[in-house]
Amino acid sequence: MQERYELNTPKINDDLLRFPLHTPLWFWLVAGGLASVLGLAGLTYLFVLYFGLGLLGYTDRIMWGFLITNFVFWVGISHAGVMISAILRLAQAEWRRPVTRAAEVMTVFALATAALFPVLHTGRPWRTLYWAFPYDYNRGIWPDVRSALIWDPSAIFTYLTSSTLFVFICLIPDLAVLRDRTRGWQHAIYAVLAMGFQGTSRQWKLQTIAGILLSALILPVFVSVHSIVSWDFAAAILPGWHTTVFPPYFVIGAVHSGVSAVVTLMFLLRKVFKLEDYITPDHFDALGRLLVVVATAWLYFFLMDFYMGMFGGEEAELAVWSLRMYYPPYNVLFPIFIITSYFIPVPVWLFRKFRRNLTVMFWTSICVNVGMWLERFILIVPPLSFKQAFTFLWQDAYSPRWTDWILVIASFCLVTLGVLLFAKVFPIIPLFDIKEGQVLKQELRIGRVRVPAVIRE
Amino acid sequence: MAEHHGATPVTPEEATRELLAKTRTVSTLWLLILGVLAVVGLVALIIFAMGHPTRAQWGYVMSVLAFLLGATQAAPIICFITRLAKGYWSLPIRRVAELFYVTGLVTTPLFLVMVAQLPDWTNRPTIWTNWKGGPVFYDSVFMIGLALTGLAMLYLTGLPDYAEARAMGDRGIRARLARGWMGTPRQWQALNAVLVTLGAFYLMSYVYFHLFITSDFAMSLVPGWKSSVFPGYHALSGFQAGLGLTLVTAALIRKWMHLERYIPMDAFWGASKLLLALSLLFFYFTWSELILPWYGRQPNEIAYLTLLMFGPYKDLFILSAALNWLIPWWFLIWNPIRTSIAGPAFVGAIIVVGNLLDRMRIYLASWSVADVPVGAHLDADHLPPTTYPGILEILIIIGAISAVGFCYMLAMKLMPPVSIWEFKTRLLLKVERPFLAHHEVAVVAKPR
Amino acid sequence: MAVNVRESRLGLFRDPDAVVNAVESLRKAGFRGTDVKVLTDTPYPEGAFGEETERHRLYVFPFVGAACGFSVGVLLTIATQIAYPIVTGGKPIQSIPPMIHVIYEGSMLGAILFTIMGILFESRLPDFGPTPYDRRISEGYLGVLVTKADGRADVAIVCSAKAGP
Amino acid sequence: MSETQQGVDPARARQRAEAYDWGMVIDIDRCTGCQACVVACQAENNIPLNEDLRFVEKRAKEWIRIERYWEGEFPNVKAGFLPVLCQHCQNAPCEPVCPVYAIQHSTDGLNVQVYNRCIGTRYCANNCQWNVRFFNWWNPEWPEPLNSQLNPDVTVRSKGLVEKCTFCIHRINRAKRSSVRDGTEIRDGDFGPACVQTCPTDALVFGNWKDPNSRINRLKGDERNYELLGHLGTQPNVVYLKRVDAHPVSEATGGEH
Repeated sequence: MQERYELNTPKINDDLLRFPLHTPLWFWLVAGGLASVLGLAGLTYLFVLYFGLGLLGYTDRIMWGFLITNFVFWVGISHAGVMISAILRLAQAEWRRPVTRAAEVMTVFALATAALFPVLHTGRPWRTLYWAFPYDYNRGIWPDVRSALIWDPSAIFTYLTSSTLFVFICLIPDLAVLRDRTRGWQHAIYAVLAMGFQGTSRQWKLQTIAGILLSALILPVFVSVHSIVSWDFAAAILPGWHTTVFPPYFVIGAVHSGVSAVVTLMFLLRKVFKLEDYITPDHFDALGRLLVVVATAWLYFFLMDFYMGMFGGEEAELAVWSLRMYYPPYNVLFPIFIITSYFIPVPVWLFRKFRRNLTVMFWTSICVNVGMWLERFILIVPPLSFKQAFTFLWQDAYSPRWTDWILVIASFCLVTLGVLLFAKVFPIIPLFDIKEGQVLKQELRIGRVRVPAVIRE
Repeated sequence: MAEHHGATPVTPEEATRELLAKTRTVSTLWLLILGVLAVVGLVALIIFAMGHPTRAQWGYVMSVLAFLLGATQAAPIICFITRLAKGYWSLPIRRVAELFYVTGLVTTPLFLVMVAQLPDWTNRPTIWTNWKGGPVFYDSVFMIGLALTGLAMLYLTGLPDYAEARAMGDRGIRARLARGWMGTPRQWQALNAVLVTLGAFYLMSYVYFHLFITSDFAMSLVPGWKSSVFPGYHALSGFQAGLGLTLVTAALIRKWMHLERYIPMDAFWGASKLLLALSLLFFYFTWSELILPWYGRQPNEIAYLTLLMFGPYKDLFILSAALNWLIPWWFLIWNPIRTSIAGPAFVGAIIVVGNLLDRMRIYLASWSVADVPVGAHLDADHLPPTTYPGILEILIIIGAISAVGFCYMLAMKLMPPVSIWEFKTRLLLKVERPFLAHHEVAVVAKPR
Repeated sequence: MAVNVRESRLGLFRDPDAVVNAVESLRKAGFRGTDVKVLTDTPYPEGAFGEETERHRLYVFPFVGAACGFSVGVLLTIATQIAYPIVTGGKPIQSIPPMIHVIYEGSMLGAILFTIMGILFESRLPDFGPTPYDRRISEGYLGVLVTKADGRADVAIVCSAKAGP
Repeated sequence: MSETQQGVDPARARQRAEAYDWGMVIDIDRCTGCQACVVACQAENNIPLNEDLRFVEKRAKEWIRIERYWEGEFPNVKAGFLPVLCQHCQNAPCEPVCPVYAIQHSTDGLNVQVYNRCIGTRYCANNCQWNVRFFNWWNPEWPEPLNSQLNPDVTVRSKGLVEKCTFCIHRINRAKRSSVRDGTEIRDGDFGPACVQTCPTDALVFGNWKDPNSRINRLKGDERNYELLGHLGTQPNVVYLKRVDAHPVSEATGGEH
């Protein structure tokens, strides 16, 4: 299944270390551009901090809006890293090799951006930072463990530390290669980071075990983080939110939008760093097949939420669903969301020809993520503007202001900048994984056909 | 760690001859016992029905039907999943799982009996319209469709094996069933395509059928119960029990029919990882179903939570949670247990029993309040007492399960316990090859 | 455990079969299995070069870590609720389900942190001393390192040389 | 709440603290929708001015608001008024969701909002089905003459935190302190929140549920009583009395009998 080129070690080292060791001109332009957008966003946020949250688009009923949608979106994207690397490492799938580190790095930066947003959207963020964590011993004021908003920081803190350390542990062998290839101050830094990694067979055995054991440990954490994010909404007794399907629905939605983000990331990596030998159409083919299964599972859980909304027959639930489907502006956003997240990409992914065509995969993955961003918005905001029987008028829809848009766009720039800087300092594709692929590559001759095989002791 | 223990590798011809011979060694004694038990169960059902039992007592028949719809209908699905994901470890136990497609023959009649027992449907919360025939018509059509797809899949997977039997000179029913299968590459490609698409259809119709069962036979009966994760939970615990059932049957067949050389330990090792994942998912779904009503504290939520979990069926809930999650999780995380045959099989048996108890908890609770008038609210303090089984109910449960066993044994008389054509693909794909002078390494091919 | 560079000998080879012969001849020359190490730039199938690696006890770390994390989680949740007995929403002061979430996160954090410490400890990583290493190993060469070469240093060099560049 | 110099006997203090369970009865039949209670509440509790921009932005802060609804078709239409304020529920959905213990249920039955603990996540406001919790989007400021006549007993809330009707807790505490200082018992109806005090038609009645012969307990006996959104099971402390329709709209239009 794997198109096997003849790659020998020096060629692998040269190709994958080209970007960390020599900085092309465009790097400075792109990094500068992204940094300036982030500076603008920082300025906007200081503006909001000084004058008050009134500058954002919130009203008295719709107290959560764009920033929380963005938080759930980025936590969703961050889950793809663990989903791809952990499950594929456990299943020993051959096509995981160039994909794992890029996905895990996206996990770390997407999660860091996501963790920023609940702090940005609270009224007094300087207090949120230290009151959410249990450290206030002298005044004896502790966080209330019964609240879903305390499960959130504990889950995201666990997930952030464990995925960052996971990336570092798998990075050590490549740091050793970098240490051997650099001189002067770069050599000193890499030598310290590589901690004297020699490459004895014992260290390699522990590296492989570490990959599998940490994936097995991080997988439950990944499921629990997004379930707790979904309990932020499901714990409230609002008619559209209080459904028990939210945890699996959010986790599958996270995997769906996350894996599409990995497809986008891999396309960009291949295009920008010219890694044609390493990220081959095979990887997009396998990711496309995985996405078909994940998207269908996501549709199942969405329909569960939809059926059970109609099931009870309570006028509150029916009102929220009719608001989502028939009233402006949701009656325009709802069909766009359904079509872009399922009914455009999945039929396209069914055909091998499209799965192996990179531009088709790139645009369908962008389309999925647009749909999934809208899905979170349609999930979160309409139940807030629900009209009780005794109130007179409906809350009209949430109207985001320019401050909302800037903060949302800045989050995309922050993640791209993070991944770019990481790729500048460390190799984005694990060298030893690709080399191991070459070592284990075998050929089986069945009749006249040469079937690619792999050593599986 | 593949098994190299001395067993001389089986040559394809020898495998064909031996596996076909196995179909004649199906012990008629066991066939007789299961047949008698099935008939006793049927008679008990007729006596039970004529005794005009209360709806609460019908809960036992419904729970054994839900168990069969869950475990035995889901067992063949692992073949489709591993075929889609090119899971190499499952090749030996695919036939053992596929033989469970015969459950359609038992569950369809039992289902038609139960559909008739539903209370009246006027303005009851349901996913169908207000029409009393709603659940009766749609569910029965779906049930029959599911059973027919299952039987079609059973016939298709056995097709190459019938051709082998015809080639070995068998003139009986199997020759007629082979119907012109020559094994040309075009036929193989068509077979694979059909198996994947029909398997996908079977999987999806199985999952959505569980939505209909749970909403018609459980959630619509309990006033105020609206848990949207429940259909997913019902389908998933069905998968888990299906995989457990496959492992138990594979271990038994391996021992009784001496198939040590055909079903290696790899199959159990691969399946145990999947079983561990499914057990953790079982806990995850149960937890998401428990935390929300507990946190919401609305009157109807507290009522159905006490009815289902902490009220009259509290001990059933604790027992089924322990059997379905705690024991499998605690057993399957240890490597030595996973890399053995007895370990996963034992855990599979525990999960199957746990699943039956879980279905009893759900359907006894929901059928015991089925007669509450539609508009009334369930009150958490005075819930109906636990209904204990009588002799008839126990006989019906044993009868239904042994009826499925009877059909399974019949199917085994027709088809070899390990599918010949998949065993040969396994021989083709896996080869021992020296690596670096004196190190034996198993090389596994990954066809595109 | 910094290996004293003076004592050890490092031979570099290009193809794996030469390494297998070298290790075999070194073992025949009487060096213990654990003294001979093979330095590679990518993980080869276990025991491919005939050297054997000692048992590692990495599987103990996650359980110890999970236990510590669990106890910290339990202490944190129960102590905070007792220290601040505020009635909220008619829920009991020690409400079990929410505590289970925080305790679960704590134990998973403990398990992962201890596993990472275990990996670093088991592979003896943070040793910044002078280790016998050659830059070309990361370029694809395979190194055969004999740690306790002591008096028989010459034998070690001969074996590695005989096995070819 | 401490006694005079010789210090308080803890058992007596707890017994006194649990003697009260403040609640309110709102008689819809009496309410004319004059909004006097709304103005009194905003004057008493230093609520920033709700200019028209706040209403356009849908960010007007009204701790008690009059919800108006219409009955009947256009020629024969009758307006109905429903004062809605914090119901101080016993099993309040807003309390367990606050991450920093900013909302608690006090021993005397009040849903207490601690301003300096609140960090403004606004989860409680989302979870309240009556939408009676409001968030300070802007820093409160008053034009020149008004900023000198704020109520000293009530803190002025800064931007970034949630606030709601507190049954004028400063009046409750003053009544308790004076009853302790003078050794007298609080009699029913000798004090009440600002809205109860200014209601011209006595539609709002404040009292102590634990006092059996208090006026609100008598009014609760009236068969017209119901709880707003009672089906949510949050046991609110505020009870409403239905409107008595001497001339039901359908009859006025000569509809069929």
